[in-house]
Amino acid sequence: MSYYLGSFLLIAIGLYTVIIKKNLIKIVIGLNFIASGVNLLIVSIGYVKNGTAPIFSKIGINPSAMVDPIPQALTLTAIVIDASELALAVAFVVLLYRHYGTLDIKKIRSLKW
Amino acid sequence: MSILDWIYLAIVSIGAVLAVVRMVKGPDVTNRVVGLDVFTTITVALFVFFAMIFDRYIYIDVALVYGLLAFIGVLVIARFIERGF
Amino acid sequence: MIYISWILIVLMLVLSILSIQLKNLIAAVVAMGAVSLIISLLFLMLQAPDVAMAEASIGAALTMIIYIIGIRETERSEK
Amino acid sequence: MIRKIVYSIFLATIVLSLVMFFAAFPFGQNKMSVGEYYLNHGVAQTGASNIVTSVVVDYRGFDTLGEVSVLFGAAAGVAILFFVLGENRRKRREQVAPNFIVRVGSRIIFPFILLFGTYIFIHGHLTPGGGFQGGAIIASGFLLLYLAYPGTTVNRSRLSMVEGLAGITFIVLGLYGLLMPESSFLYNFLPKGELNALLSSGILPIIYIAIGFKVAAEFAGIIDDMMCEVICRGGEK
Repeated sequence: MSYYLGSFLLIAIGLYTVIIKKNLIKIVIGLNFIASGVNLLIVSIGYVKNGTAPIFSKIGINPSAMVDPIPQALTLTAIVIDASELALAVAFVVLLYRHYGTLDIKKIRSLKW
Repeated sequence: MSILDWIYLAIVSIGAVLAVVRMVKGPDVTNRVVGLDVFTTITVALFVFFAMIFDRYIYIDVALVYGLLAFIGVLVIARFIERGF
Repeated sequence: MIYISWILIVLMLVLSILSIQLKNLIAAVVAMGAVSLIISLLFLMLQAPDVAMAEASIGAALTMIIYIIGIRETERSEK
Repeated sequence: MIRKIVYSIFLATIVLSLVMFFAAFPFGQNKMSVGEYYLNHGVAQTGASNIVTSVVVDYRGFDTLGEVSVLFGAAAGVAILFFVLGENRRKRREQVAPNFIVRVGSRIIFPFILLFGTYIFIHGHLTPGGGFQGGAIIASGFLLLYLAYPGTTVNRSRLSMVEGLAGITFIVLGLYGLLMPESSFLYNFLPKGELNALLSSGILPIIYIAIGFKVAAEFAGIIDDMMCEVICRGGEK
């Protein structure tokens, strides 16, 4: 239960950052928080009480006492993709800074709203 | 979990909380970086502890990853602060 | 075990709020590294060692260097 | 001020709807039936003792191929943004050389990081870990080299050759499965072996090793683009 609540609040904090903050690097940090919160939520859906990891490395381990492997497999690749697209986002931020000379999205003319 | 495990867990949790307090309070970046370093070391101990109480010793690989790589993150910020790269 | 998960989640939320409120961007990145560390611990407590190892190996050094290079090329603090 | 209040109400609505939605999925109860099936039959069908590996590489192997392509796209995007669109006219800042401890310590620990990354992706079907994690660890080792010896550069043509060979290995192994009697992409045609042995579970370790090389090469390329942008190549232009 605590995991659900923590991941909801982490997603909310990330959304707050993306909406309210003006600094572009802070916005990228907020996107990273949203991704982490969603990963935590998906893994915690697959948890089974008193379960163990889905690895048959020990003798006499029971498949019914294992957690669900599919959410883990989904998040495993999602984390690596997050890191690479974070690099892409930072590259965009650097180019925007070189073009406009500022990180404030209020001052970047075409992103004004 | 025996009583000894609970004592161990309490001591490690107090250490983690104190490191986070330093990261929240720390007036400068360098204080926060030292807080992160201490927190990483404590967390490696927590990883090994979880491997012990869950009775799956293959979890220790995760602690090895942090023990081998965590100093690189601190080194990045330290080199940046001293105008390294 | 439920107590330690509550402690870790409260620490995670405190560090994430700290990370978005700090004016100095390098300090914000340091706090974000600590959030990634705690999330990796939570993955291990949810019995997902593969995901915990992915988060550890990505979050320990790679995200840190990407953000720091972004800050190096731009500005060090949020005005 | 009014903006903050409006967005706070919006966020509260989102969190509330998430809470109401996830009240239908109680924490720590039963699994989905697909996961149940994979847990019961995964060892017999793929021969890997780590079920997460068999889901990532075998059952959902086609998704992993797409995901590796996304990774390639992101790495290529970083390179394009920095080298084609970017203007390389930033001046060099003054640098402080790394001290003795950092240089010698990184020279000692760098082979161990490479060894550990290799261990992680070779044993991907037995222990936690695999190609993605091992590749990230190896890329972190290259990052350490960049930090300790400024001016280091990796051979980009060799890097792209490693990356291409790894991708070709993945696709050729997948296409070879189409020639088998049960023709399907990524059909596991090698013998399964016995459980918990290093040479077991057919083509899974080979594919994970290929993924490890590919991820390591791509992250090393991203780091090379970002670290080396001015120092190594800025003068040439």
